Amino acid sequence: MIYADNAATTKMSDAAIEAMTACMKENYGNPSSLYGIGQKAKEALEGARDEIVKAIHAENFREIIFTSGGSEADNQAIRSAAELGRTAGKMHIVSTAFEHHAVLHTLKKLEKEGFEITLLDVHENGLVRPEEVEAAIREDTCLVTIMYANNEIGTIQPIREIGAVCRAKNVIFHTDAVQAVGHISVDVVRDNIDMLSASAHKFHGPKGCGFLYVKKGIKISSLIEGGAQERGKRAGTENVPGIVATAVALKDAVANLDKNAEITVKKRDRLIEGLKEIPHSAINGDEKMRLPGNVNFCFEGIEGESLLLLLDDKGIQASSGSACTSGSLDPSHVLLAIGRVHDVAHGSLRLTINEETTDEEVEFMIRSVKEVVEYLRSFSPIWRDLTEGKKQFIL
Amino acid sequence: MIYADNAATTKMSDAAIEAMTACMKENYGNPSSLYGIGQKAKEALEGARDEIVKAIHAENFREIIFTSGGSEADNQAIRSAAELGRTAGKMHIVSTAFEHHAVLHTLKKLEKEGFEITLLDVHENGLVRPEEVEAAIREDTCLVTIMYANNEIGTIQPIREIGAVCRAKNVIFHTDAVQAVGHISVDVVRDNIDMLSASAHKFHGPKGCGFLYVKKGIKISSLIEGGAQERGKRAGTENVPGIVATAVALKDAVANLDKNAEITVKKRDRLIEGLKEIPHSAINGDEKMRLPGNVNFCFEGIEGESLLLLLDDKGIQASSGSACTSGSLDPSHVLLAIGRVHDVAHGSLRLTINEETTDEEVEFMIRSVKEVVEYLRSFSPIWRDLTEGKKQFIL
Amino acid sequence: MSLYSEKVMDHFRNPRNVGVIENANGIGEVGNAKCGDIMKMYLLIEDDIVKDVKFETFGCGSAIASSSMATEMIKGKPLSEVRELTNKAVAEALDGLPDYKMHCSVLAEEAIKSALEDYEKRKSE
Amino acid sequence: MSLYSEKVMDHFRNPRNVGVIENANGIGEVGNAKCGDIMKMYLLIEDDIVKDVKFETFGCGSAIASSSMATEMIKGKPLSEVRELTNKAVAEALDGLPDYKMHCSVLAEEAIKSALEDYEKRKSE
Ligand SMILES: Cc1ncc(COP(=O)(O)O)c(C=O)c1O
Ligand SMILES: Cc1ncc(COP(=O)(O)O)c(C=O)c1O
Repeated sequence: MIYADNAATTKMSDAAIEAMTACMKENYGNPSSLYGIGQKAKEALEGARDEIVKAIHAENFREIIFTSGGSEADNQAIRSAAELGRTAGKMHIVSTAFEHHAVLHTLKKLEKEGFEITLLDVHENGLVRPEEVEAAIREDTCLVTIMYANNEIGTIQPIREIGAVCRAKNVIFHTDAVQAVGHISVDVVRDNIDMLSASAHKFHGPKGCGFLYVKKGIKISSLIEGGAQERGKRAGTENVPGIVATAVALKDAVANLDKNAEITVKKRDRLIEGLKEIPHSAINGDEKMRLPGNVNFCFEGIEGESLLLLLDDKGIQASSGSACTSGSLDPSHVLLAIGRVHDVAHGSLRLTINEETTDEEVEFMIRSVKEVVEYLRSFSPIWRDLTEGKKQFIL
Repeated sequence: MIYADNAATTKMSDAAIEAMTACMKENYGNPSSLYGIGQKAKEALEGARDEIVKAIHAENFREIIFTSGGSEADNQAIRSAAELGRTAGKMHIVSTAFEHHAVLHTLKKLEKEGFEITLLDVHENGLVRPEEVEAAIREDTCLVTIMYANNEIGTIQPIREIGAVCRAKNVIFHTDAVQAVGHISVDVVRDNIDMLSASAHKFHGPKGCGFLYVKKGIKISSLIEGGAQERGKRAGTENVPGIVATAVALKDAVANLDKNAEITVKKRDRLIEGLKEIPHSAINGDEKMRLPGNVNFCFEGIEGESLLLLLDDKGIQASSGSACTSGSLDPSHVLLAIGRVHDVAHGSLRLTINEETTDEEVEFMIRSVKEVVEYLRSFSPIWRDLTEGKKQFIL
Repeated sequence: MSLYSEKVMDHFRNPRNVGVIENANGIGEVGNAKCGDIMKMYLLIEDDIVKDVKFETFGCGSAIASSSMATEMIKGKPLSEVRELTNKAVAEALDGLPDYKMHCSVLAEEAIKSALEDYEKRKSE
Repeated sequence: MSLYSEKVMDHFRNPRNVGVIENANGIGEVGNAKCGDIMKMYLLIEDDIVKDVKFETFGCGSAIASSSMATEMIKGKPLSEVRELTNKAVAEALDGLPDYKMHCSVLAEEAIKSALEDYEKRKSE
């Protein structure tokens, strides 16, 4: 099997599984229990927190709140900033059209509560422009939330510059870095980030674990009320084994980041080169400013789900922005945001590889996608119309 | 080591650890990925859901929402009912004074948002009276939330009768069953429950996993917005390994429930008998209507934290409602709720055992507690005043 | 668990009657690319019997399988029977479709109806 | 990780100067049971020197350890030095206390001050 869906989730590293299992077996205490085994669990918890601090170059362990994943972190960050905004009479938020639903749906809810949301254009290349962020910030803007890297098309945003703009304007800047952390260099100080969300299962850590970075001085409100865990900012008995495994996975990912990125980028570029040979296809998102492992194409005249099914038959696990793969009527909002029209967006394919993907696998994927696209086009009424000149090619 | 803090958290069962590890290693797909490994993960997820349905006698798999634990489930249940109440102009909620903070703090927040909260008396025996629930329900009551069993004093509430009262009055009934599920018989239909919260680490499952039962027909709103997981009611990539382990642990717990309860109750009763021999002590909560493994005492003239520390030195892990163990100024709100005055409440001890606790351990605990209490009293100025008649004994 | 039944996967992997009939006397096309599904049916009708049928489909797995199954169900059948074909029958013949994919079977029914209409129209001209 | 330093645990497990001085000439009691901490200090002062000191404490580990350490720090010392004893010095001598436990060292300081006052009062009577 060729697993090329690492943006959806990753396989846990052996080290992370081992750390988690050991903790479940031997260190099962409740960190809130003040004595004996509870204190041992607390030690593991705080040790893990220190690793996270180092990994993202935070300044203080108090800046990390462990959550149940990226979605929760996004929700909490945005809701907290909105809370502060409401109190200060600032009810405007700047974001982009291609954020993850954890961000977009939270913003939608806030809109119903009276907030005004500006969604910035991400242009054809899938890149937000810092000067447009600057222009969008108003007197009453309480938050700018822009993802570090897009989960579908992999484009890496100019976060540092966006952060600088927000600092200059004195507006809280949150970034959904779920796809970035552990894959590309993230430094909350260098990047001028006030709040950052991450999710462990995207960097070979466990599912159901994530964290929120909150720069010292920013008041965070809790999404889940209850016990005094996480300094009162996130109630619920801490998932110590999961947190420990998260730290192990992130430490490894960061230690090997440059090496892995270099390897992965080479394979990614070969994959892109190969798929470009398919006529009437186009890469989605900027070709260079993208995550090391992300390849995303549209192929005219075919539909993504049937493409995925046939690739699955060949042992290739991928994903698509087609409406049919999500059960909704519309194709991916990300592809629409970069200007792909509906019919083309339905014919998209995302392959997200990593450093372990072999060259043979890359070549096999290129061959397979070529074959399958050609086959599906052979009985596509749209393709017929395009080739017979009854319709104009878009790509 | 004698682990007698099972109400705080439990050791994961070997079966649950194994199921979790196997899933992390082999079934790491994202259930939202429509093909191949994603569908295998989805299968595991839905299989686990079916087990939960059976375990609590729900009627339909759609009634179960997986969450990150008991606190999240409590928050979501209460917020959802409040949402419905707000829409219907019903802004009154009935609860009790000794709920878990996940409930109480959520209610406090709702109070600030304009809701009116009635906290029922739990009386000296720690039992809510159904007729008082009935009397408290008003025209504008949108929710009754009462815990199935208390986490500190272990008292089991007349949930079935309370549920019947709520049904008759047509008010949504939520129960925080975190301490009950897997320990005593819970049947959402028999017990007339509309919503129920549970947490896996309380029944030898993993930390960071729980679920919310919501009876068909009740509209639940999401606490965490984002992807369409859990039928759109709880966003975030599903923690499949954790969920699978939760199901394994719960299935085992329910299968052995009667047997384990019988064994545990015997040991519990012996422990109670032994500790009663300590002069000027008192059991907290009804002696019979309590969880199989729960023992909770107050000892006059001593403070709980020092008691815990010395028991820890003897290898006994326990907990206390003393203020000193929580970092707050007040002792446990639960003990205050059953009428214990501050000084006595500070001298409390909770031992929560299970079927694996041996008779020798029980006897050792009795001996140890006796010794330590006697020792601490030997230089307690309060104890001196009490014995010299300068102060009246309370217990 | 698989999203689709074995039957659906079989018809998706080995679709029957794929292609074009050059001398078709009834052609129907339904759906649109915007929604992600287009089906085109070619019928060759002789003596009120479907002598031959072929299809072209742009769409997901269940759209392709529904087209394939529908063509099988009408091939060689008298028009009276063909007119009775329902989307439910197509879905059932495929051992069921996921709820949100039922519209694919609807498309198959509509594509055939549309081709039949085209045939009637040509005849009456 | 342990909540308390080794020093705290040592003084908690083996408290020095526990008990009562029957012929004490300075007794102080501070704190209250409601908050969970009561400390009682017994001083025997001769020639402006703390000849003997004992304590009784109802309270948590750090309260007991703070009492014990404080008694050690004043035993045999001239009153001029005893009056200078601060809660910080007690906490430092214990290799620190958790933030939310600092009040225990405050109690120890106050208990000694209160016993000293009692001594002064008796003397002036
Ligand atoms: C009665 C009760 N409710 C809720 C909770 C919260 O559960 P969790 O810590 O898993 O969020 C607990 C345990 O901590 C509990 O005992
Ligand atoms: C960019 C982005 N944000 C947020 C999330 C949500 O993370 P999780 O599923 O761990 O809650 C994801 C992944 O699903 C993501 O790719």
